[in-house]
Amino acid sequence: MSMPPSKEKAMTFAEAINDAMIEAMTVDDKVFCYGLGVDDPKRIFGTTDDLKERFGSGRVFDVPTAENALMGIGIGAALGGYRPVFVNQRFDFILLAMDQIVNGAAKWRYMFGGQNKVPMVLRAIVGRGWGQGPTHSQCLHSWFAHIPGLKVVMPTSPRDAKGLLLASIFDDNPVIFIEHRWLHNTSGLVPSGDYRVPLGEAEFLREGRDLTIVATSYMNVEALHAMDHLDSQGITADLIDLRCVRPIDWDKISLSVKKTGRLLVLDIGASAVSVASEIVSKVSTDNWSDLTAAPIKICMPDKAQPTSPALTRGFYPDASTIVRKISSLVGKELEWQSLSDKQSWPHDVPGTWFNGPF
Amino acid sequence: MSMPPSKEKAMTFAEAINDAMIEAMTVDDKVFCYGLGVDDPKRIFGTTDDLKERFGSGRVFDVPTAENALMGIGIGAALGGYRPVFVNQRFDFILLAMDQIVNGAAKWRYMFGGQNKVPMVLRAIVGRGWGQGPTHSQCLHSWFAHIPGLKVVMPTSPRDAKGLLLASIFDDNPVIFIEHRWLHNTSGLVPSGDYRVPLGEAEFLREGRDLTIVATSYMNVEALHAMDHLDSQGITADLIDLRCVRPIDWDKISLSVKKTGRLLVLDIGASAVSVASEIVSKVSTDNWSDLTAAPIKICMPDKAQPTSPALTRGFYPDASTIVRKISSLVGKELEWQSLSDKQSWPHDVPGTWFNGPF
Amino acid sequence: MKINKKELLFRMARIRKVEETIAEKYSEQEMRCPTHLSIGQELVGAAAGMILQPNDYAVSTHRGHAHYLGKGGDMNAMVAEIYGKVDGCARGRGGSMHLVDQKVGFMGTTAIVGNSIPVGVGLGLSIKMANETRVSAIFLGDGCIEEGVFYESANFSAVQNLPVVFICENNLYSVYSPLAVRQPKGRVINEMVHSLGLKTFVEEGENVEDTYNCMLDAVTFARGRNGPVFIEISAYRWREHCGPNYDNDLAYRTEEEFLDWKARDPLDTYRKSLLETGQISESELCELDEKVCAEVDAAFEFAVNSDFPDNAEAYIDEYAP
Amino acid sequence: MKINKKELLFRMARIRKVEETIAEKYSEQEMRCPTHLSIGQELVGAAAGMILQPNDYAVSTHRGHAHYLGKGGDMNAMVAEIYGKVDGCARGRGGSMHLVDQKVGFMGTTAIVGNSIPVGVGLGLSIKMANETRVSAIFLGDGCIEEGVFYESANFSAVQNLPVVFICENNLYSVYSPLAVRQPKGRVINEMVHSLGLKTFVEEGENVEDTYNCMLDAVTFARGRNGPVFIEISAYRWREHCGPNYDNDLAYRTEEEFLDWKARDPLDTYRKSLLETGQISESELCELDEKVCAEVDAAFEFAVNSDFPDNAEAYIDEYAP
Ligand SMILES: Cc1ncc(C[n+]2csc(CCOP(=O)(O)OP(=O)(O)O)c2C)c(N)n1
Ligand SMILES: Cc1ncc(C[n+]2csc(CCOP(=O)(O)OP(=O)(O)O)c2C)c(N)n1
Ligand SMILES: [Mg+2]
Ligand SMILES: [Mg+2]
Repeated sequence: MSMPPSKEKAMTFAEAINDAMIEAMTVDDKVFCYGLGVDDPKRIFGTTDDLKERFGSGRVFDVPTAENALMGIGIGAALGGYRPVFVNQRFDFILLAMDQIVNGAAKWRYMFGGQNKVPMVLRAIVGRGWGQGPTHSQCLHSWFAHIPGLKVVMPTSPRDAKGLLLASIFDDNPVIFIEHRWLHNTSGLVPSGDYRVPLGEAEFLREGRDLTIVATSYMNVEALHAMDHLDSQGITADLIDLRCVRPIDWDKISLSVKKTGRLLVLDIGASAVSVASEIVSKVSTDNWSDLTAAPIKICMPDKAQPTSPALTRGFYPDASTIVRKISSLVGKELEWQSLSDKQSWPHDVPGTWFNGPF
Repeated sequence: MSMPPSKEKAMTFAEAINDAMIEAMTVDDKVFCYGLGVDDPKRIFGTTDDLKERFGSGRVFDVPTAENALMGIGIGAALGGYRPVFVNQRFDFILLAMDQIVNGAAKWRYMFGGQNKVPMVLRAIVGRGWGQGPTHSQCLHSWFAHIPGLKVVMPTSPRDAKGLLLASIFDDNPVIFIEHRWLHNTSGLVPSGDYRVPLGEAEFLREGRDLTIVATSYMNVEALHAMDHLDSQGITADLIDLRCVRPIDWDKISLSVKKTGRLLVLDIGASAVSVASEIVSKVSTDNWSDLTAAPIKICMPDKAQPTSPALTRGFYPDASTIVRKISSLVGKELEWQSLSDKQSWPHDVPGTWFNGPF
Repeated sequence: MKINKKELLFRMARIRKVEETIAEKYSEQEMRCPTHLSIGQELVGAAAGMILQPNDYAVSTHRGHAHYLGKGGDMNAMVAEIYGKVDGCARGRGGSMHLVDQKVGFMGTTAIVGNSIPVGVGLGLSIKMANETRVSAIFLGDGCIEEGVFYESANFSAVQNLPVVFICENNLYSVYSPLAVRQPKGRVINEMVHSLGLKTFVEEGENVEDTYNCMLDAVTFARGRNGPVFIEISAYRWREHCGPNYDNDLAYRTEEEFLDWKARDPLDTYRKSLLETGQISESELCELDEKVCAEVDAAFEFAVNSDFPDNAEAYIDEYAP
Repeated sequence: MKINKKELLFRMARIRKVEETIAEKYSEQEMRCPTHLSIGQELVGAAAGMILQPNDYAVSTHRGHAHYLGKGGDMNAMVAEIYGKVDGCARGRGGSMHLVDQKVGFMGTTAIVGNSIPVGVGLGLSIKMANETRVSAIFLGDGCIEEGVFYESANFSAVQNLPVVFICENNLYSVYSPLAVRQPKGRVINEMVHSLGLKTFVEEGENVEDTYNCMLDAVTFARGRNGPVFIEISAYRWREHCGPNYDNDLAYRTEEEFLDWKARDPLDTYRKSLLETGQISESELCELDEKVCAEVDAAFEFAVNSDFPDNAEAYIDEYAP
C-alpha cells in the first residue's frame, strides 16, 4: 500500500487533507465529496480547495442541512459503487446522523451476510477554543470506537492526514475521519502522489525508557512539547500516536509497556468511558505483570465545555499537565512551570495567526 | 428519600415499572407519559397498563414515529414545568434522538448557566434473543455514560425497577432509564407507595471474599446463578449491582476491591470502550495497590448481533462463562459444565413462557 | 404497454401463498425472528416487480417480503433467512427484516423505521452520477413518512432531481396506532409530499390495474429523468403488525373495518374479475395455484433442509477485507 | 390593535445599534466566540417582541440576538455573555449562540441547526397541558427548515393542535449556500409548510407594518387555540454569516443583490416613512437615537466592567441538585 519514498513537500495539515482529496478524486472517479460548504468560498478551512474546479459540481457539491439523510445517501451511493466523502464542519452536527452511521453503515455488511460493502468516509472536524462552547467542541470518537463495523481514524501530522485519508477513502468500510481544528494549520513534510498509511497501525513518535505514552490527535502535539521539555530532566518515553482508535494497534502498545512498565494515555475527549479508559483497561488486563505502576490517563474534564475564555483556561490539558502527571507516574519531581510560562498567545487559539471566529 | 419499610408485594419487573408510573403520575400531576404504543393494547409489555384509563389521554399519549423531535419536545415540556417520561420500545430507535439527548438535554442546564433544569426520563428497552438481530438488540449505555449531564440507570430487580424509576422521574436531570427485555418477566417483592432508590448508589447483592463482581442489568441474574453454583465449590464474591452507570458508585467498588483484591466486571453491551472498560480502568488506576490479580471483564462480543438462533448460541455470555472466567481469575479449577447443561429451554428466549415474537 | 394480467395475478398469489405458509408454520417456533407479513398488501410488490427492471434498485422496510419477492428476490433464500439458515439471503444474520438480493437490484430491507429511505436516495444519486437510466425504488409505509429522514431524503432527491421512486403503502396503521394520532387531521400524504417538490401519484389499491398503471406512469416519469416521484397506494394489513395471527380482537381497529377491506381484497377481486371477463380460465387458475403451491412448498422444503450457519459465522464480516 | 409605531422603530433601531457596536468592537478580540449578527434582520425580533406577551415562550437559533432583545431579554446580560463575563445571561458558559432570559419567557437559543425547534414545540405542549393561553414562539431560518426535526416538530404540533408560532426569516442563505442547492426549484417555504398541516402566513420583510400585522394575526390565531402557525418573512443578512465583516467580496452573492436589499432596509425605510408622513418628528428621532446610544453604550460598559466568571464555574452545574 504505502508507496516507495517519493517527493515530499512541506504543507499544512489542511493542505495535506486537500492534497489527499485531489489525489483520491484523480485516481478514482468513483470518489466524490459532499457536505455543507465543500464548494463555498472558505472550502472547509481550505481542505476542499480547488475540488469543484478540478472535478466539477457533479462530484463536489453543497447540500441541504440534513445530516441523517446525507449519511444514508452516502451509504446508498457506496452500495451503488461509489466512494463518498461526507464532510462535516463540526463533529457535534453528526449526532443527528447516528442512526445511519450505527444502524446503517456500521451494520450493513455484517447484517446482509457479508456480500456487500459500504466504502465511505465521514470527515468530522472537532472545534476547540475561541468560544466554540458546549455544542461546537465535542469529540465523541469514543462512541464510534465502541461500534463494531466502523473504523475510526484520528491523524495528527500532515503526513498522516494525507496518508490516512487516502487509506480511508480506499478502505472498503465506513470510516469516521476526525480532524482537530488546531491541527489544520500545523505543517510538515508530506509525500506526494498516492501515499497511504494503513489503518490500524499506530506510530512511535518518540522512543524512550521511562514510560509509554499513548496519545490521540492533538494530544500528540502537547505530548511532544512535554517530552522535549523533559529531555533535559532525564526522562524519556515511548510516545505512541494511536492514529486509529478502531481498530487499535494493541501490539505496539503492549510491546512498549513490556519495556517501560508504565502507561500514560492522552485523549482529546471526556474522560469517563473513553478510548483512554479502554486502553488503560486492556493494558491492565493483558499486561498486568508488565506494569510496575498504576496506569493513568489524561483526558478532557467530564463536563460540557464552556465558552468564555475565563472558563476554558485550564480546561484543556496541555504539556504542563502531562509533565505533572509523568512526575507522579515515575515518582520523581519534575519542573513544569516554565512550560506554562512559555506560551505567548492566548490559551484559546492555536496560534498568533488566529483571530476568530472559527 | 427512600421511605420507611412499607407493605411489599410480589410482582414482575414489568409490573413494578407500571406501579412506579402509576405512583409517579398519582403523586405529581406534572408527570406525563408518551411514546409509540404507550396506550396501545400491548402497553409496552404491560409497563404502561391502566395509565390512560387512570390519567387520561392528555397525560398518556401515542405519537408519530419521530424520535428526535419527541426527545426535544420532552425537553421543552420539562422546561415548561413538567416531568415527561418518553418511552421507547427499543434502545436502537433512540439513535435517531442523539442530537436532542446530547446537544440538548445533557447540556441545557450547564450551557445556560445553571438557571434551569430538564427533569425528564427516557425509557429505552433492550432486546435480546428470538431474532432481535443487529438493530433491535443494542445497548449503548456506554455511550450515555460518556456524556456529562446525563444520568444513566439500569435496574435489575423489580424492586429497583420501581424505586429507581420513581427516583429518576423525580430527579431534576435528564435520566436514561434502560430496561432489559429479559428482566420484564422476572419477579420479586416490591414496596408499595412512593418508594425511591437514590440514583448513583450501587448495591451489594452478595458478599464474599474471593473476588469483586461488578455487574449491570441482566448480567446480575447470570452472576447470581454463577455464584449459587460456586457456593459448593468454596468460592464467594462481593456481587455489586451497579444500578447506575452514570454516576458510578466508586466508593462501593473500591471498598470491595480493597477487601478481595480481584475484579471481574460484567456488562450487557459490546466490550470495547464500554462501562466495563471504565470500571477496569478506574480500579486499575485508583486501586492499583489493592489488586492482586489482573482485573477482567466479560462483555458482549465486539460484533453486531446476529439473528439466527444458530448464531446467537454462545453469543451472550452467561453463568457458565462467568464461572470459567472466575476460575482463571482466582487460579483454581472450577466446575461449570453442569451449569450449561441445566437450561431446559432454548438459549434465545428468557423462559418457557415465551413463544415470540417480542 | 399492456399489462400482463396473468403474470400480475400470479405474482400476487405467490406472495400471498408464502405469507400464509409462514403464518401457518410460525407457531412451530422454527422461525425465530420478528416477522411482518404482507397478507392483504401483495399488489404493490407484485406490480412493482413487473414494472421495475432487474437492474433497477430497490430498498424496503420491516414489512418487505412482498417487495423482495416482487422485485425477483429468491424465494428459497427468503424463507431460509427467516428460518435462520445459512442459505438465507443474509446467511441467517438478518432474519425476516433484512432481505437482500443484489442480483436483482434488491439492496436491502432494514428494521429501523425510515432507515432505508436515504439509502435508496443514495442509490438514486449513484445512478445519476453514472448517467444510467435505471431508477431506485423505495418502499415505505405511512408511518415512515413521519420520520424526519423521509423529509430530508425527499428534499434531497428533489434538489438533485434524482431518479427515485418512493412507493408508499398507506395501510392506515403504524403498529396499533391509527393515522389520527400520528398525522394532522385531513392530511393527504401524497398532497403533502407534492409540496415537498416531488411529482406525486395516488391510487386505491383495490383497483388492481389502475394501481399498476399508476405505478407504471410514475416509474416512467422517473426513468425519463424528470425527477423523483412519490406514489401513494391504499392498502390494508390483514394480520397483526408483527407475527402470524389475526388481532382484531385487540380492538385497536374494528372487525367491520377489516371485513370491509377484506371484501375488497385486491387479489381475490382481481382473480374473480379476470375469470368473469374470460381473461383467465378455471383451468389456468388451477395451474396457477399449483405452480404457486409447488414453488412455495419447495421454498419451505429448501429452507427446512438448509443447514444452520456455522456458529463461527456470527463473528465474521465485521469488516470488508 | 393599533401599532405603536414609534416603539417599533425604537426596537428595531436598538437592535441595529447593539449589533453594529458588536461589529465595531469585535476586532478588539475581546468577544471570543462565534457571533452571528442580525443587522438587516431587526424587524422580526422587534415586532415579535411587541406582539408576544412577556409570559409567552420563545426559543431561537445561532442568530438570536434580535429575537432575544425583541422579546425583552436583558441587553446588559447579552453583551456580557458575548464578552464571556459572569453577568452574562448564561454566566459566560454559552456565548453569543446561547442567549436566555427566562424572566421574559426567552427560553434559549442553541447552536445546532434545528435543535431548538422541538424544544419550542415541547414548551407549546406544556402550555396546552396546563391549559394556559400563552403561545410558544420558535424563531428559525430558511436553513433550519431542511432538518428533519423541523418536519417532525411541525407535524407533532399540528397533530396535537399546539399554540406554537413558527417564525421563519428567509434570508436566502445558509452560511454561503443559496436556496438553490438546498431546496427544490420553485419551493415556496410557507406553501410547503401549509401542506404539513399548519396555518401559514407570509409577508415581505420590507413592508414593516404589514409584517407586524401579519405576525399579529398569526399569533392571535395560535393564542386562540386554533392550532400552530407558521410565518415566513423575507429578510437579508447584511454582513458575513458569522463574524463582524461585510463579505460580498467572496462572491457567493453579488454586491448588487446586497445593495438592492440594503436600499429596502426595513429600518431606514420605516424611519423615513414615519418622518415623511409626520408620524415622528426630527427631534423625536434624535431623542430615539440618543436613547438607543445611551442604552447600548451602557450595555457595553456594563459588559466590559463585569468580571469574568471564576474559573471554577467551568466545573459546576453538570447536574441539578
Ligand atoms: C425508529 C423506529 N421507531 C419505531 C419502530 C417500531 N416500529 C416497527 S414497524 C413500525 C410501524 C411503521 O409503520 P408503517 O411505516 O406504516 O409500516 P407498516 O407496519 O404499516 O407496514 C414501528 C413504529 C422502529 N422499528 N423504528
Ligand atoms: C446540525 C448543524 N449543521 C450545520 C451547522 C452549521 N450552521 C450553522 S448556522 C447554519 C446556517 C443555517 O441557515 P439558516 O437557518 O437559514 O439561518 P441564517 O444563518 O441564515 O440566519 C449552518 C448550516 C449547524 N450549526 N448545525
Ligand atoms: Mg402503515
Ligand atoms: Mg438563512
